[in-house]
Amino acid sequence: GESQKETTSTAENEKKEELTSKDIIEKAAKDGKVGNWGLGNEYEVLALLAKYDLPTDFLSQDFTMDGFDDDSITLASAMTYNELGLVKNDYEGGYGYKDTVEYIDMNDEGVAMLEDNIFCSKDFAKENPETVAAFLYASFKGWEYAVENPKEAAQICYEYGSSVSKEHQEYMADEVAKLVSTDTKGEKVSDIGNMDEDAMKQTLDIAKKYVSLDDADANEKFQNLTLDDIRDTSFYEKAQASDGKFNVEKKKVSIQLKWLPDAQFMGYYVALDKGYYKEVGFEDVNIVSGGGDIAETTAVNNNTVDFGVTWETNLASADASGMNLVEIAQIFQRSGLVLVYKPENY
Amino acid sequence: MSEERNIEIKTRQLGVTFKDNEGKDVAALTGVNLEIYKGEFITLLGPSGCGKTTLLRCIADLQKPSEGDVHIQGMTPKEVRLQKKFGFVFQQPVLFDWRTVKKNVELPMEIMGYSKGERSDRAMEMLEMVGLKDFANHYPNQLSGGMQQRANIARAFGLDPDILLMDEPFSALDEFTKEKLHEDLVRIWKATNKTILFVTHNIQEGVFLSDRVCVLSPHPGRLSAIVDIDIERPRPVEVKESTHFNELVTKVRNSFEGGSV
Amino acid sequence: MSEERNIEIKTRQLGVTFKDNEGKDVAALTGVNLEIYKGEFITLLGPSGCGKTTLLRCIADLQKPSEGDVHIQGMTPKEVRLQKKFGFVFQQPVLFDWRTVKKNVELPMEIMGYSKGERSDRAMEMLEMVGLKDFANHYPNQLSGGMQQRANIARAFGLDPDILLMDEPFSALDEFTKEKLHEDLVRIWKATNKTILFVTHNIQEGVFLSDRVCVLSPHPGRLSAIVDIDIERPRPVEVKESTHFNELVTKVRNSFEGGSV
Amino acid sequence: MEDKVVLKKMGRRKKLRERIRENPKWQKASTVILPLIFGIILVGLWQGQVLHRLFHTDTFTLPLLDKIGSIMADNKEKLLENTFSTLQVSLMGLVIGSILGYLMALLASFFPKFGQGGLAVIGAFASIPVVAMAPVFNNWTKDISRDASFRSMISKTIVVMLICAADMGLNAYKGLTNLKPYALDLMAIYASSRKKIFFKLRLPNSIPYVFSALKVSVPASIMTAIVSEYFAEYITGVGRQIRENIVLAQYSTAWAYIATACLIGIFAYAILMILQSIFLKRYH
Amino acid sequence: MREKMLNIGNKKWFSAVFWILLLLIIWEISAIVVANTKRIPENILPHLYQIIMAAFSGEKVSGELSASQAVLTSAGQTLLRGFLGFILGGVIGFVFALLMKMSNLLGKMLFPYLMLIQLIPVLGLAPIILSITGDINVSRVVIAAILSFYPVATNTLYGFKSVEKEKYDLMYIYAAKKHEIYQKVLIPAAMPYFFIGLKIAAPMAVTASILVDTLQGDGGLGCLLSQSLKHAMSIYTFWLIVFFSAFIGIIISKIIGLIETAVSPWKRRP
Ligand SMILES: Nc1ncnc2c1ncn2[C@@H]1O[C@H](COP(=O)(O)OP(=O)(O)OP(=O)(O)O)[C@@H](O)[C@H]1O
Ligand SMILES: Nc1ncnc2c1ncn2[C@@H]1O[C@H](COP(=O)(O)OP(=O)(O)OP(=O)(O)O)[C@@H](O)[C@H]1O
Ligand SMILES: [Mg+2]
Ligand SMILES: [Mg+2]
Repeated sequence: GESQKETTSTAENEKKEELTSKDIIEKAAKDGKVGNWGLGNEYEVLALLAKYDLPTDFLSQDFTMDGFDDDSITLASAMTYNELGLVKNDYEGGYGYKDTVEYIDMNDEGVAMLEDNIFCSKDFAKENPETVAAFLYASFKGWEYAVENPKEAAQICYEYGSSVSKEHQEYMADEVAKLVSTDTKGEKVSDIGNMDEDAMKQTLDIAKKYVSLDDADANEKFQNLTLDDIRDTSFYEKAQASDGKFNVEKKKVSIQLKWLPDAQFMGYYVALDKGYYKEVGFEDVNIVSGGGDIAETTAVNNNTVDFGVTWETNLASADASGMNLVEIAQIFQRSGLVLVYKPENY
Repeated sequence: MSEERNIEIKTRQLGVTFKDNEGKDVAALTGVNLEIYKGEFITLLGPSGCGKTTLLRCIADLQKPSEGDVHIQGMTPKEVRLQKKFGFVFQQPVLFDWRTVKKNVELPMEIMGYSKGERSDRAMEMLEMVGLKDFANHYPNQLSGGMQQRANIARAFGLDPDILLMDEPFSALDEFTKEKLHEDLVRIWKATNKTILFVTHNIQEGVFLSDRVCVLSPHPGRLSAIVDIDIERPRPVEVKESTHFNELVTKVRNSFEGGSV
Repeated sequence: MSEERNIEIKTRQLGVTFKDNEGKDVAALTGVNLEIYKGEFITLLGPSGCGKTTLLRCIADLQKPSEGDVHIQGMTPKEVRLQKKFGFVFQQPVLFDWRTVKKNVELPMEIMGYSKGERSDRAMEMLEMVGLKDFANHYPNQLSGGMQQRANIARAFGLDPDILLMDEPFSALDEFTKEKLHEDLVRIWKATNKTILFVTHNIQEGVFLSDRVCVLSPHPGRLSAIVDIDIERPRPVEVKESTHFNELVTKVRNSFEGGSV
Repeated sequence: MEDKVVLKKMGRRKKLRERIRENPKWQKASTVILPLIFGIILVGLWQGQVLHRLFHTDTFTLPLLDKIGSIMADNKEKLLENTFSTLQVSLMGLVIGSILGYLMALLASFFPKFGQGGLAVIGAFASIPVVAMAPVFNNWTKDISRDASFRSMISKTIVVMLICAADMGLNAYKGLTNLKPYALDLMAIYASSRKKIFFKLRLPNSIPYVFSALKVSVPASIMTAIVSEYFAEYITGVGRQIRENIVLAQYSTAWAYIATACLIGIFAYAILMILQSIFLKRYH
Repeated sequence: MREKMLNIGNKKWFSAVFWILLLLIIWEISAIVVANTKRIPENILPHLYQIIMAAFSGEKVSGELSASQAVLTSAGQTLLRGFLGFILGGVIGFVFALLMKMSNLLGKMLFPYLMLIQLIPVLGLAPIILSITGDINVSRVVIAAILSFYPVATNTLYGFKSVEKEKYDLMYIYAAKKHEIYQKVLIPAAMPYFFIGLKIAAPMAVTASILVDTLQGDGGLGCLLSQSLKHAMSIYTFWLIVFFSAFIGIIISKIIGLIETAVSPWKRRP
């Protein structure tokens, strides 16, 4: 089959240039070979399929990119800072496709949704305003440093019990830095953590369209959510305006990540490593790794941890079902999701 | 034997009915009226399946009578059982696989709260009596059929119950062992003034050992005759060749009605 | 009996050694040389634990001898077993709980491939013989001890094996049933010219039934005497009261060496 | 005097109680009634939020029953669809796995030491965590079919199968070999073939053990099906729904699916119990 | 000839060697097939020597650890939790069986629910357990225990129920107290069944402890497993974990077998 594939791909080589993302998506959808992990990651893909009037079905990708590798999925979801790297690079664990693969970027397609943020419970924010602001201040500082020195940040993550190989860590750090410092339109942003009105609105709108909750009450509440229900910009502003002096109410705090420890969360590790948290008055900041069955929203809601990293959609649906959580900063300014494909398949 | 002796066990119109597979009632025992004196050695004889085991089980509170009742020392079987006054030798040896022969014999003594040393001494004594001293540390599945039954007997003798119920204890044993155990049994019985209810198929054995022989008949199981055995004690083995002994044996045999079930 | 009769079973220096818990050897049987003629009724007598069951098991290929060997019709026990020539009545009734009495009796016939009708007829016939006709549809745990043993006997009789090995089949039975089954056994034996090896503790029984009585002695188990029973057949029950019968019984008894194990 | 009357009364009352207790009809009915009573108490404690106080939890993580019920009622079709897919996987895995385990046990009973090795191998497979097996089988079954839903089902079934095989293997082996003393001797005397020994002795002897194995495998098969759904290629099944909803913090909906899983379990268990009462009628 | 085969078949060493060889052969044949048809065979089925090489390679895959080191370090955490959970589950299972045996009423009431607890997925259970215990590691042990107690409970209960009537009769005659009946008859009689339960529960406990690693992502085989599956490190780490956990399962069941023969001398037939 290998050689046959090659001949077709060379024959269609010239035609390939003219292929638009619409063609690719249409073909993949028709073959039933669009992949995503589901579990709250799928809305951008659904929005994209809907944008081209295609049926919103997709295959479930497992942890690996094996499905993409063996062509059981021809248009596969990938995070720029993770799976895309694995597909392209040939270090340990990578598939080594280099630049022979191409991808469709959600930001370009106008269906981007915002990912990693920082949130806490409304009660916690109300009772510990200084703590929240101080935490943001130090975390932003950490992120700032990480964005400027991704290599060093990767090294720091690697040392903090990361289970990701060094090369991949470095790749991740580079890509994450881009997400933190570029917005959905590809423009540089200067303020880390900024909660951009438009981008957040777009995220919520897409979510409302594609998230369908089985719980009728929750669903209704979800549809009626406004941005102001799920975010509070005051702490961000306070942190931005601060001189770095805080009077923290709680000296020991913890933050639960959305996934296992790696450069996706380098800002916090850098802040911890460089002592930024200590500088603002914390005795101890515990970074709890996530990626587990206890979702970060649950952990924050039942007070096991103080802060959490999650995505806007998750936060909104959690609030809709009765949790009282609030976003206090938006770290990733653009969507990290792309749909990767091998051009020879089209 | 004086008539003023205390009645130890008394059954009144005792009846037991089982259900068979189709749910029909099968009478295993009906209308049994039996008075057993304190210190008496009494034998139950009867064809296979006539209800001997069932009668023993009723007395020992292992089986609830369907009709009538049992009184023992003026108490119910249950009360007597709870006072640990029964000893029982089952028809089939019930030995625990995971205990050695000696440990099996010690079991009831453990429950009665004998001290460790006493237990061990007594168990060895009993095993010596039944000729199993050398097999004390074997497990039951390493014994022959007769040896298992002897271990079973040793266990019952290890205790000193008021009432000893023995269900065909010696039928798997050879003549010599049997004769020796007859002697031991009678000796122990005399020394401790136990009341003994003994089941056997062997008329000679029953006559030789007992004060009275009760004959049960089948269809349904009931008490059909009681024969007094008026042979003086102590009874040497030679008594078995006496005319009176043989007359009694014949008398018992004749009181059987029909064959087996 | 004529000396030219064929030898059916022959053991040569047969010995069996078991290991006890401490791994020491225990000789259950040593140097047994025995010749059994075709069509003979032979009884094994001996104190409990002397190796009777073990000897039967060696002949039936259920136990590998540690020494010596067994020849049957010029074949090994295994070959004979595979030709389905054995019948065996075990000392303990081995009945399958999940089968009714009748189904238990039918089991070997099922294995031998009898037709359904034949199986059922024969099973009922055998159950009638042992007096269990009314209990055909009961399950084993609904039977008394003696009734279980009778079911066990019925099962062995249901087949028609060349060699019938019976390990204390009648010890749990009452006199009447026993006498009836003695009669049946002898009748069947005569009619079919089986070779029968019969284990019992009852000297009278052994003498009454057999052509020869083999006495085993313990420590270690060995053949200590063989007594020819030269009583004419057919033997009516009254023969038990004859002087010659009693002489033979005494002769056998005297050939015992010492008591039980 | 009065004491005696009281005693008599007590005696009678006790007799009545005992009579009820010994009544076979009550014996049968009680196996249904008693759990039901417990269930009603549980429902009361749950709905009355006593459980929540006991477990220091809130109605958010452990939603109230009426809420769960109303979600189930609202999503009947979706629920049924997912239930069917989970049931299919667990049932197929259970049946194939149990047969496989039984055959393995059979082999082990024929060649004891030899076959026990085989049992150990199956046991080893069962010790590989479902989380690890699921993706591997996903990969292995990729070539089976072009239809993702089909191959995904196969791979889930294989996982369930292995788990059930181990359980059945161990129990059945015990049932096939734990025979009455002399039972094998009896069969040897009749020179019965291995086949006959199996059908007449070992098989009937093993039936109670088979049921004791099933009592473990039935819930295990459902649980395994649910876990393997987390990793499956094709998104369907109760387990997958639970996970999706937990991620979205929709605990009420997740519990609706958990309740469904429990209902499947109860249903399967009830069937098992009925089968058991039919098959074990003869075993006293 | 057949006789001989049977004899060889019953030799202990042969059985072990046979099965191991058979597995190896099947594995290698499949590995060759995979190697010739797939682009990245190690994701599907690597050669055994590759896995062995990965086990001994010193190359750092995670932090400062080589693959084997990473597996062993994580395994330490996981197995400790698994072990605690297993012990806890075994004890709870045994106690439940005992309770259900002691009280018929309780037994009938509870038994169906014990099975139901098994069915509540960890996902639903975890947050509740966490809110009860307040500590993620304690929760992990508790959940591992919950997932492994049921086989022990059912099998032990079955063992209690398998005690023959005659044995009860005997104890009844001695008017043995309830605790004596349990101590001297029921518990020893149920031991073989208890051990079956343990043997079935052991792999479940391993599985469960790996599963509960992922409640939160701080270390343990489960986390390493999902990381290596995600190709965040050498895929051989994944294969090492698969082999390691199977190995642990076998070892545990062997150990349980040894304990069983040690505590039941009457079964040791020469
Ligand atoms: N499996 C075994 N392990 C160890 N020793 C055994 C085993 N089976 C039998 N023996 C020993 O072998 C000897 C003979 O046993 P066997 O069963 O042949 O006696 P028997 O003559 O049939 O006795 P009985 O009349 O009591 O049935 C006994 O001492 C017994 O302890
Ligand atoms: N559990 C039971 N279910 C039904 N019938 C039973 C049960 N137990 C005993 N029987 C019946 O009760 C009758 C008497 O049995 P029992 O055991 O008392 O006889 P036995 O006199 O001891 O006989 P044996 O001398 O053979 O031991 C028998 O007919 C038997 O079938
Ligand atoms: Mg009886
Ligand atoms: Mg014997």
